[in-house]
Amino acid sequence: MSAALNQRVVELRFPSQADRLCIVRALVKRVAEFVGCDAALAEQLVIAVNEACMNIIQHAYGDDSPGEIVLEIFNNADTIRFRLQDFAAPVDLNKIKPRELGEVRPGGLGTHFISEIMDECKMGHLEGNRGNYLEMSKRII
Amino acid sequence: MSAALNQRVVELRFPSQADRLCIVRALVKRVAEFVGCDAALAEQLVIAVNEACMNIIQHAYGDDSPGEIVLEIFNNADTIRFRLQDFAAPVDLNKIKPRELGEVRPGGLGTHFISEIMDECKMGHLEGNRGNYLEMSKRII
Amino acid sequence: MPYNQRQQGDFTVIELNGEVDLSCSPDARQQILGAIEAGQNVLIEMSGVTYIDSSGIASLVEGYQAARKKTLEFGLVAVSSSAMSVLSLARLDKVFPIHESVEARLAANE
Amino acid sequence: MPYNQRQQGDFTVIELNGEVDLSCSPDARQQILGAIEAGQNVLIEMSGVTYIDSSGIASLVEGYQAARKKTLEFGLVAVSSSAMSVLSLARLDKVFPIHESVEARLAANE
Ligand SMILES: Nc1ncnc2c1ncn2[C@@H]1O[C@H](COP(=O)(O)OP(=O)(O)O)[C@@H](O)[C@H]1O
Ligand SMILES: Nc1ncnc2c1ncn2[C@@H]1O[C@H](COP(=O)(O)OP(=O)(O)O)[C@@H](O)[C@H]1O
Repeated sequence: MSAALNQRVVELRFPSQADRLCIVRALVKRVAEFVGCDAALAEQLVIAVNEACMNIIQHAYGDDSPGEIVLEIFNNADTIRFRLQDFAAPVDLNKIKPRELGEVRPGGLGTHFISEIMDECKMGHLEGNRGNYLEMSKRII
Repeated sequence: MSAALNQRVVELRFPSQADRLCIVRALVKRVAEFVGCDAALAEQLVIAVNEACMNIIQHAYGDDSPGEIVLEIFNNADTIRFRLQDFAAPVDLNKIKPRELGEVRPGGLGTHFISEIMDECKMGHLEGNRGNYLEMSKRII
Repeated sequence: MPYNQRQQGDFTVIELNGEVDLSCSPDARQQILGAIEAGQNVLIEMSGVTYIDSSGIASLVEGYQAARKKTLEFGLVAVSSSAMSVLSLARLDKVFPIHESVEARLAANE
Repeated sequence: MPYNQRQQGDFTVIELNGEVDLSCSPDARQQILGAIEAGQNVLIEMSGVTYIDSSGIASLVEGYQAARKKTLEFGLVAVSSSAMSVLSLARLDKVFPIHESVEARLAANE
């Protein structure tokens, strides 16, 4: 394994459609194993990336204005990093918060899963308001 | 499954490095299943795409001038189609031929595998000599 | 109906399976709520669930809440390890009644 | 050595396994040619090969040819079904001596 600083392992592009999520999960699992994650960590990373993609599909694009999603996966010696991009209208970053876990209600779990699993998350708007990005990283050792 | 004419299922981008081939294979297998191929056909498609990527890594780029490879996968009701692009120097299309299978020698198998497995193959130069493409398609029903 | 469903004792058993994600959780939701709407006690058999995302979990929460309103029973049985790890992440492993098997739940009545 | 290697009867048995592709076939090639260079009859155990590409097949062809030159024996044993389908595609399933197991090959000498 190369210990190069922040090499990009692969990039996947797919439309904001729920049926593609199974493909995204298979890719994330394989890449996680490739960079040295054990099976349990790979499973967690699959969950976090899947939820982040769901949020882009459901909230950033919505049903009415589908678009493309770009997933880049990077690694260095001790960290795996995911960068998601969408080209939807810039989202209100203050609206993105998990529900109170005390409450038992159907929604609001995705962002909780992501922050529970990942070490770092950063979200923002692409330059020129072309869309949004989400970066998530996790130590693998 | 959508029967849309020639929808693009996903696009993968990766560097021309042999270590990425395992990720490409996992993706192709999952996408082949996704579009409705049975396990045996998925295995064949994995072989063909893997060999085509190997050829780009070894022959189009070579060890001295690595670069990016783009794999797009399309499908319609009855066909799966793969489009590979590289950004290497335009290759001499006449040089691309399988060995005589009568001969037992180590090389020259990749192009044979590809033409054996696929229904159609088309290779050419990208516009402006920016690189090369290979399109391969296979009926899935 | 997208998922196998059978009557066993006093329960309607719905067998979720495979990857229960955003592409099929609306179907799961509808089938679960349909059974509760029909006045059934419901057990969700989950041994064949290889993956479940937050939308699948949300369908279970909706089923749980709808059953409560009608004082019907709603429980999960034979939860696969990958589904269980998502339930734990959601802190719902202590909220849902979870049984080892349909038989184990039925035996508890005797 | 990247792959397990053992002596069994008159043979050096090399156990290829996993995905034998361009990223590791140079290692397989070197190990195979090394054993032949050392004057060994070689059997390649392939039950654990989940994938083999044309570069992996090429390493086998090289081993076969090198062994012939030295009138050594070179064969494949316990070929997994995915490796076998690649050998057939290459029309090499009738070229290589293929045995069910190392034991089967050894028994043939008795
Ligand atoms: N990528 C996104 N784009 C826009 N809004 C988002 C995005 N991700 C999350 N949100 C907002 O944050 C809220 C909480 O998200 P989440 O915890 O995943 O639960 P849910 O998707 O079930 O509502 C969402 O309801 C939405 O308003
Ligand atoms: N993508 C490519 N770019 C340049 N040359 C290629 C490409 N694919 C195949 N070739 C040429 O065709 C020949 C036959 O290819 P192949 O049958 O795959 O066998 P091998 O790669 O083992 O030589 C190669 O040796 C090479 O000269």
